[in-house]
Amino acid sequence: MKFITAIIKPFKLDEVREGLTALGVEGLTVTEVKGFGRQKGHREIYRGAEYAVNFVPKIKIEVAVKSEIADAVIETITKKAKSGQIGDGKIFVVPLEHVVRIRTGETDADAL
Amino acid sequence: MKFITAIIKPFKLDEVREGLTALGVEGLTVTEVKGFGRQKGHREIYRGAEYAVNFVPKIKIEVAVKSEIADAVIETITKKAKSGQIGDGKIFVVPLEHVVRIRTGETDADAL
Amino acid sequence: MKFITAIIKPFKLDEVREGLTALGVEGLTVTEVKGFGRQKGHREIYRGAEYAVNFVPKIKIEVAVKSEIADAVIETITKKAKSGQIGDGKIFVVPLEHVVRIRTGETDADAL
Amino acid sequence: MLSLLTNSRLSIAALAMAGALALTAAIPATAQPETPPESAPATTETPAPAPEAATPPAEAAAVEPAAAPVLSAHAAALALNNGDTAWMLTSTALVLLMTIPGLALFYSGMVRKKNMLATAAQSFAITALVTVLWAIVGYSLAFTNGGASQSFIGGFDRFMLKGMGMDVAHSLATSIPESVFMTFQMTFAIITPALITGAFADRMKFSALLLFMTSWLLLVYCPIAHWVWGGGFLVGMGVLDFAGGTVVHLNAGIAGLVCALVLGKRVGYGTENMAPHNLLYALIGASLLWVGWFGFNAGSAVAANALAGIAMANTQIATAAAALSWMIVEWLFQKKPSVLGMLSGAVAGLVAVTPAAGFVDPSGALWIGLIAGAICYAGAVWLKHKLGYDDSLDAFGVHGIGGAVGAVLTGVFALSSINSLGSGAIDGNAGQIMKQIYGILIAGTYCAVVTFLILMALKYTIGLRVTKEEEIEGLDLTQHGERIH
Amino acid sequence: MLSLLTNSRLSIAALAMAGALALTAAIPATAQPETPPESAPATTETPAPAPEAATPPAEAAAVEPAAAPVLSAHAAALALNNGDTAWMLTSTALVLLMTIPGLALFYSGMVRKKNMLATAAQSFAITALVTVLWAIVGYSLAFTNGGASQSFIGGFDRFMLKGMGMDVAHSLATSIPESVFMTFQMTFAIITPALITGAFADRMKFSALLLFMTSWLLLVYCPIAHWVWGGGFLVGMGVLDFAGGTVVHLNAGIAGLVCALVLGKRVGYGTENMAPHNLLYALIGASLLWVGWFGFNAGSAVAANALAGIAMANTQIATAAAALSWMIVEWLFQKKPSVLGMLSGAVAGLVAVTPAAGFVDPSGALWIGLIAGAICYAGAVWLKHKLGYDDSLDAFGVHGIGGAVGAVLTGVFALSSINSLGSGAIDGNAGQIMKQIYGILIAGTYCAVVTFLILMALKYTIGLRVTKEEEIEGLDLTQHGERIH
Amino acid sequence: MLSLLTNSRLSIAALAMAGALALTAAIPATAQPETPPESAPATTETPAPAPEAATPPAEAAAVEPAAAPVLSAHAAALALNNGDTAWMLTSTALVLLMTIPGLALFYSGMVRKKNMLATAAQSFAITALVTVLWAIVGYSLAFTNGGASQSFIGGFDRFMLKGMGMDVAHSLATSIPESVFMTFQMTFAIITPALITGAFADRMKFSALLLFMTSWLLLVYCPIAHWVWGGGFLVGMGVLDFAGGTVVHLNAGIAGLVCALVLGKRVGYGTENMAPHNLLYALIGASLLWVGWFGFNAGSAVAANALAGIAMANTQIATAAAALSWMIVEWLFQKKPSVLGMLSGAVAGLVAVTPAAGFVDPSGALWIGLIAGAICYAGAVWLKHKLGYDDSLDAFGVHGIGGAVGAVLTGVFALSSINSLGSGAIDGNAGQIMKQIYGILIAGTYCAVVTFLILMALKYTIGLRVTKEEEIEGLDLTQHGERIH
Ligand SMILES: Nc1ncnc2c1ncn2[C@@H]1O[C@H](COP(=O)(O)OP(=O)(O)O)[C@@H](O)[C@H]1O
Ligand SMILES: Nc1ncnc2c1ncn2[C@@H]1O[C@H](COP(=O)(O)OP(=O)(O)O)[C@@H](O)[C@H]1O
Ligand SMILES: Nc1ncnc2c1ncn2[C@@H]1O[C@H](COP(=O)(O)OP(=O)(O)O)[C@@H](O)[C@H]1O
Repeated sequence: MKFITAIIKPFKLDEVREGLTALGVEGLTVTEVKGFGRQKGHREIYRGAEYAVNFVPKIKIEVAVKSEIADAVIETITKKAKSGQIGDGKIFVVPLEHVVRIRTGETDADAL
Repeated sequence: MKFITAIIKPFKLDEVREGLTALGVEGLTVTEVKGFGRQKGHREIYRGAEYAVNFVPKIKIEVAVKSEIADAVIETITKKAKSGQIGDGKIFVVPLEHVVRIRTGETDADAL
Repeated sequence: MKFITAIIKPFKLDEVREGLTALGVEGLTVTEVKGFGRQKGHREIYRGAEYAVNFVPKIKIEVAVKSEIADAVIETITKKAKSGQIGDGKIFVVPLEHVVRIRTGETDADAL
Repeated sequence: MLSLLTNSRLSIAALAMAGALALTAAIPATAQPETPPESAPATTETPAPAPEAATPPAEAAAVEPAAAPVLSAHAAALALNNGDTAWMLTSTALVLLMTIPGLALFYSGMVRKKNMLATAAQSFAITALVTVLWAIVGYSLAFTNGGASQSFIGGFDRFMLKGMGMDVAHSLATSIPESVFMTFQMTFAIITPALITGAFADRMKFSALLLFMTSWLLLVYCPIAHWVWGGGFLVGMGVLDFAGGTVVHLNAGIAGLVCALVLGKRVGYGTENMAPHNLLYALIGASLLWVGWFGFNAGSAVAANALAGIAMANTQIATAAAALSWMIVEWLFQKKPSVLGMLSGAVAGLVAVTPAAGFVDPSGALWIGLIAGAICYAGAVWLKHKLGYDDSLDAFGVHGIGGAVGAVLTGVFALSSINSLGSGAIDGNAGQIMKQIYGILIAGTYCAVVTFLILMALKYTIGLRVTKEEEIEGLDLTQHGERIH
Repeated sequence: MLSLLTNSRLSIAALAMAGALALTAAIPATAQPETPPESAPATTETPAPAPEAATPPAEAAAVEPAAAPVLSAHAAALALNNGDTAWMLTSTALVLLMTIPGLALFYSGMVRKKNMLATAAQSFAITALVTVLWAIVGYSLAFTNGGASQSFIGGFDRFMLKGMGMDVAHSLATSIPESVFMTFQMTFAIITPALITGAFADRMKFSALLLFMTSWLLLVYCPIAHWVWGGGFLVGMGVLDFAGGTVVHLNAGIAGLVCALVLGKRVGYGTENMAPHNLLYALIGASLLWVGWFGFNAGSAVAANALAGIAMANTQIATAAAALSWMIVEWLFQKKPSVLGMLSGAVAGLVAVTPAAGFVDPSGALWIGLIAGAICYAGAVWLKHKLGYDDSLDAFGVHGIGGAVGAVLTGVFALSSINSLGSGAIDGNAGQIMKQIYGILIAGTYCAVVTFLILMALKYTIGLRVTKEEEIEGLDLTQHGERIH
Repeated sequence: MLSLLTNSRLSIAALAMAGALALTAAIPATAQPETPPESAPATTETPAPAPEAATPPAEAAAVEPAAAPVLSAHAAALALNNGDTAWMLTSTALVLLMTIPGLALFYSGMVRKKNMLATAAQSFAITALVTVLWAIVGYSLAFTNGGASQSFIGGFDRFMLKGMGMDVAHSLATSIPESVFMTFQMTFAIITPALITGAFADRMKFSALLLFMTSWLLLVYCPIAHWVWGGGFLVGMGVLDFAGGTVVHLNAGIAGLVCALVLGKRVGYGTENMAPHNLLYALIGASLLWVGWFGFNAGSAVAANALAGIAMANTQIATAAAALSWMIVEWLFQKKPSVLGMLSGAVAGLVAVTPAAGFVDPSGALWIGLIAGAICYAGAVWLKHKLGYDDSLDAFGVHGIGGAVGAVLTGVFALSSINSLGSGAIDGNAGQIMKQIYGILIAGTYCAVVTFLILMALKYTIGLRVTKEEEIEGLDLTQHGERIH
């Protein structure tokens, strides 16, 4: 199994979620995060005090999937989250050893 | 060592934290997240404009533990976070290579 | 490649980010989290109802790096995030299998 | 009575019985019907120094012959004083400001995020609901002459406000148009039920709320307002209540306590974190309550004169004293002076000075504030936890207890040099204290009994409370389909 | 006309043409110049019961001989009535409160977080801008005598407010100083453009906003205010508009619709989640609009008398009825009574009762509220989605439609027993309804045409709309360099 | 002096010395005791056009014989004018609204989230504290006759407000009850110390704040109020200050500067992000300040007459002009017109027009606004960063500088046609400017010196500042045990 973390632009969330649902992914978890990268932030000025805000609002999607569909998942995210503009984000994949569904106690593939 | 991520219902947080403390876990990190899964969201209507909100508020607990107690930790979370209702959440376990405690520079098991 | 997660004190964020940039790290992702650990929380009282808040505001930094610079990154974070006071936080390292840059489709080291 | 009411273990049956008894006792004591409503506190003013006070009656008398044929028993010809009218128009706006957005924010800031909109919406919906009820029949029941039943309730002379012509005044206030008097009184009828919502915050169904408030306004508020202001039996007994300590605050507080007892505790009470989500809203709310209360208390002089002036000064002083008093007591007991404490103290002071504002002098007001701040602290922080009822936002702790304290202290500090209509213990009239207590008992008992009956009727028909799931999800989403993002 | 205007598919050219025609038609109908502005509703009061109404003119007459030489044609000697002045000073403060922070919050609470500051700032900036424009030339154009062009526009007698001395009054209101009259009217001139901003929320450039509002105030608001209040041709036609239903609300609503059509929809409209970020702000805003509207409507009596009193009572009753009406209709159709619905209903009621407040009795007000709540619900929830224009915060749906409904219903419910200057269909004068519709058509057409021309001029010069990227990033950051954290 | 004060590198010793010298110099210049407080600006009105102005004194005289024996030297028999009283009751509510919730929100919106409650609570606590102090002794010190020391300070005739009977007025305002005058002045005494809190936001201990404000009110505010309004020596010198530009704003601004210098910078100043957390609160606050200021300035006519009217008009115009002026200057220099800039400009305009409101005509007000907006922009944005003190929320930059600018410009634009008591440079009396500067110097110096001494006394006893850890954790939690969730 794989634990896939994707950082994407906030307004792409719905598209990505729909793409993944279409693939058969039944669950995912979303976090509001702030990203630092090539995409520039903005400046705010308050009575002459200037603040450079280097961080840009991003959405982090975490989704655990069976290894078989990991590639399809990555591809779908890549396709759906792409705007072609700087700041589109990244996908990170780590190996996932074990999964439990709390309600039923099911584990691993059954729990996804 | 294992890095355990659990998605649970918000009102179960205190119970889970107490259960883990009882097990000897000395630290954990909590994030407010939004979950998408079997549990349905809700609809909001504003002057006729209807919005389906598919995401449900969840809490993510991240806790790094020695491999020895990983199973106990998973079991405790499962027990404490269970309400038996849809949406109770999942536990994900990934291998953890290395840990550092910033204050002291201690590493790995010493740092937990 | 390594996926490094660091929990630090909020006011150390800028220093850490600058340190990492100096090392050549080009991107990272930041989340506001709440930590539970040795550092104590606070109490709030509202008309006699007392609430012990055990969680302390923390910042989580996630950064994916090439294995070569992982140690330097860990060292830099340790140095920059240290205040010497309880609650300075932890660094967790997990193996990273795969990375994709959404905008370009580049993968792994190219994507970092 | 008060201590009885606060005892959550008191059986409801006993409560109802006590109420019934007190009521029966009260009836003979009030068998003087047809008393004209001349001595209602709202009209009182030291006659000497106010030159305009002399003129209007004269003019009124002069005008009356022509207008008399069409006037209802409660009405009089309008002897317009533009200054008084200006102040009463303003006061009406100020009292409305107390409920929306004042009270709406005060309460909304104290609940959890998931209930903030719904809590504020309760005050807003009550404003709309009571306005319509008041225009249709509420004003008529409270403020017109009920003929044979005048001691207990008014009549239907102003059903749909008919007959409220452009040249008519209420006989309680002949220098302002009756339309202004009616609307001013309407704002009091609005805030009273809205105050109750603090007691059952986070758990009543919105539909039940609307029905409860409709019944409560007509069956509890209108009669009690009539007894005290409309020429009913409490006026004749010499109870002093300048701006509505009993009609508004004690009444709302007792009703709140009964609601808290009948509805039961919030899910998770005592175990879950129910910390106020955003006390800054509560601070805005308390501030607007404070400012708006100038309309409430100084407006109750129904004139722009020295009585209004002293009522405003007293309001300001008692409020400030109570805020400091609560703050200091809390600082001593809890080690920190909380912001919510200052706000609560201020509101406690406002409540307690309400019956006294036009009867005491500034040092009386100072004492009333200092005492009320400390006692209401005990009510909201100690008594509630001691007895274990869940009066969520302390409607009883602040308005019930504060109202009772204020009523009693009015009996202590009233001075005839301020207002010829009332003198209290420090003025040599110790008997006034008993009259005040008697007023509390009668109004409180009646309110408790009827409130209880209304709640029971609703509980066993449409139900009062949301389901546990709805309560956990929050009233914003479940009752209104909206939320704060 | 109204239905034409709401049709987004109507070609703009047709619209302009219709407007031009209606205008041409209107001109001959108003060829009675030099009509003294005696019958403007704002001054109307039942003369008999107000004793002070008799005195001032007498005094005024006595003083006039000396002061007369320097008085402009629109002015009169001041016959100060302190009570009236007190109320008008207060009313001015109340109407200012409606715009800042009232409207600012009402609108700000309904947009997405990224536009909240910018939305509130539009009301604030308009307040500053219009104040200065009004002092320089706006007041003069609207309220002085234009001589030969008096039917259409005032003159320059009060350019920079010169001549507005300490002993001068406007002839529409001789019991208050002209400075008070001018400032009171200024607050109306402020809120009208601010209302329009709801229609194009989230997408206009701040610089374009300032230029648009400057032009609109001088080219649309000032003339129409002059026609209705300043002695222009609509006064002579017998159109009843107590406090500005046509001048303020219909006018702002139509302008809003034109803006929504010209600017086009928000990026993501219909696909993205545009849920209001924090309706608690909207609730504060709606509450302050309600409270402040007492100054707007009761202040339009320009005196503290029975007319002000009935206007206040009517305002309160219609507003409450409309809030309940919208709530009930929504409950039926959408299964839940939303908080935003109650607020919207209340505002719809306030709008609809504005032209009627000093002409109808409380049961008329009740009907107006009930009808307006339901119709505006249809306007904001059904019509808009049906026709597909993006009137973001329903400036047209609530103010345009509510203003039209109120104008027509004033023609239905006006009673000469309330105000000798007007009687409607239920009073046996069915013809009044047509006059009201005529007023709507003329003002609405003129407004639509000129608003359209101004927008076109700006669109092809400096541009009206922010770029798509700016719109996505939000107006707070892109227009003002700030945001809510 | 002003420039000296703004120089943070000026040694404190020099400052103290300069103050002492100026004071010594001032004493001989004021050796005319027993001057009756007849010429205080607050009472000024053009006598001719106000018919009621003539009557009251007559009545007063007629009543006085009977009442005279018990009247204190500062008092007079009440010659009640209901209209004036209505307006002053309203004005009092409006000025209270300025502090709570106005100023509380204005400041709270500009700090970081962790200090929002504590910042708002400072205004709230000061309201309570000053109310009690004012009732006990503050009013008496400022507004009664001090006998031999009358030039410098009042006496104890109204200790605990005793003797403030129902038929008594202050001789400065005989048409309203003394209770109203006292409470109106109380609201000024409340807002002045509250303004200072902007200078040391985020770092003073709550306990130190209470002690500092107690001392400051009695040792700085009461004397200066007495000099300007209570019949003290500055009245006799012909300094024009209509509504308290010097007593309130300059005074608070200078005190704020001294506080900022003595307390030092916030931890992290210049390196950490200290962006305002929620400027929407600041916008609500600034809006309420604007609305409430009508009570402050027009209320300072202490009557509902043409003077009040022109003061209101001028207030509105200057405020708007200053908002635009700041906005434009910022747009030029920073490329964007910030919302905080508009708000700040508006407040700067309000401050600057305060001394001028009842002395200038609308074009004077326009100029005052335009100039004040630009200069205060320089003060808050440029001077502060240039000199390096941390006046967190620009109490000095806006109130100190704006107060000084307004005082000087009053000397430029005052017209005797507006108010017979004052004429400025454009009226041919260039000498007035020097008088105004003299007033600034004396009040500013006294304020600076005594504020410094109070701070030093507290610093070396209980300490002024929270610990660094507490500052980092935030005042909400550390001072009050609460927070916004
Ligand atoms: N090495 C990294 N580790 C963690 N997050 C990263 C890393 N690099 C980029 N990100 C995340 O991806 C987002 C987009 O990256 P950015 O460099 O701005 O543009 P792009 O994805 O188009 O190259 C960043 O805002 C950050 O949240
Ligand atoms: N494959 C997944 N990857 C990441 N998070 C998941 C996944 N499946 C479920 N979740 C998280 O678990 C939560 C609960 O899942 P849900 O399907 O609603 O109920 P249950 O846990 O009872 O099966 C979701 O809201 C989501 O946050
Ligand atoms: N085992 C753990 N797993 C996950 N997060 C942890 C763990 N231990 C500590 N943390 C995080 O590190 C933070 C700091 O830990 P704490 O014990 O307070 O101080 P220190 O880092 O100085 O030992 C905690 O608030 C928590 O967020």
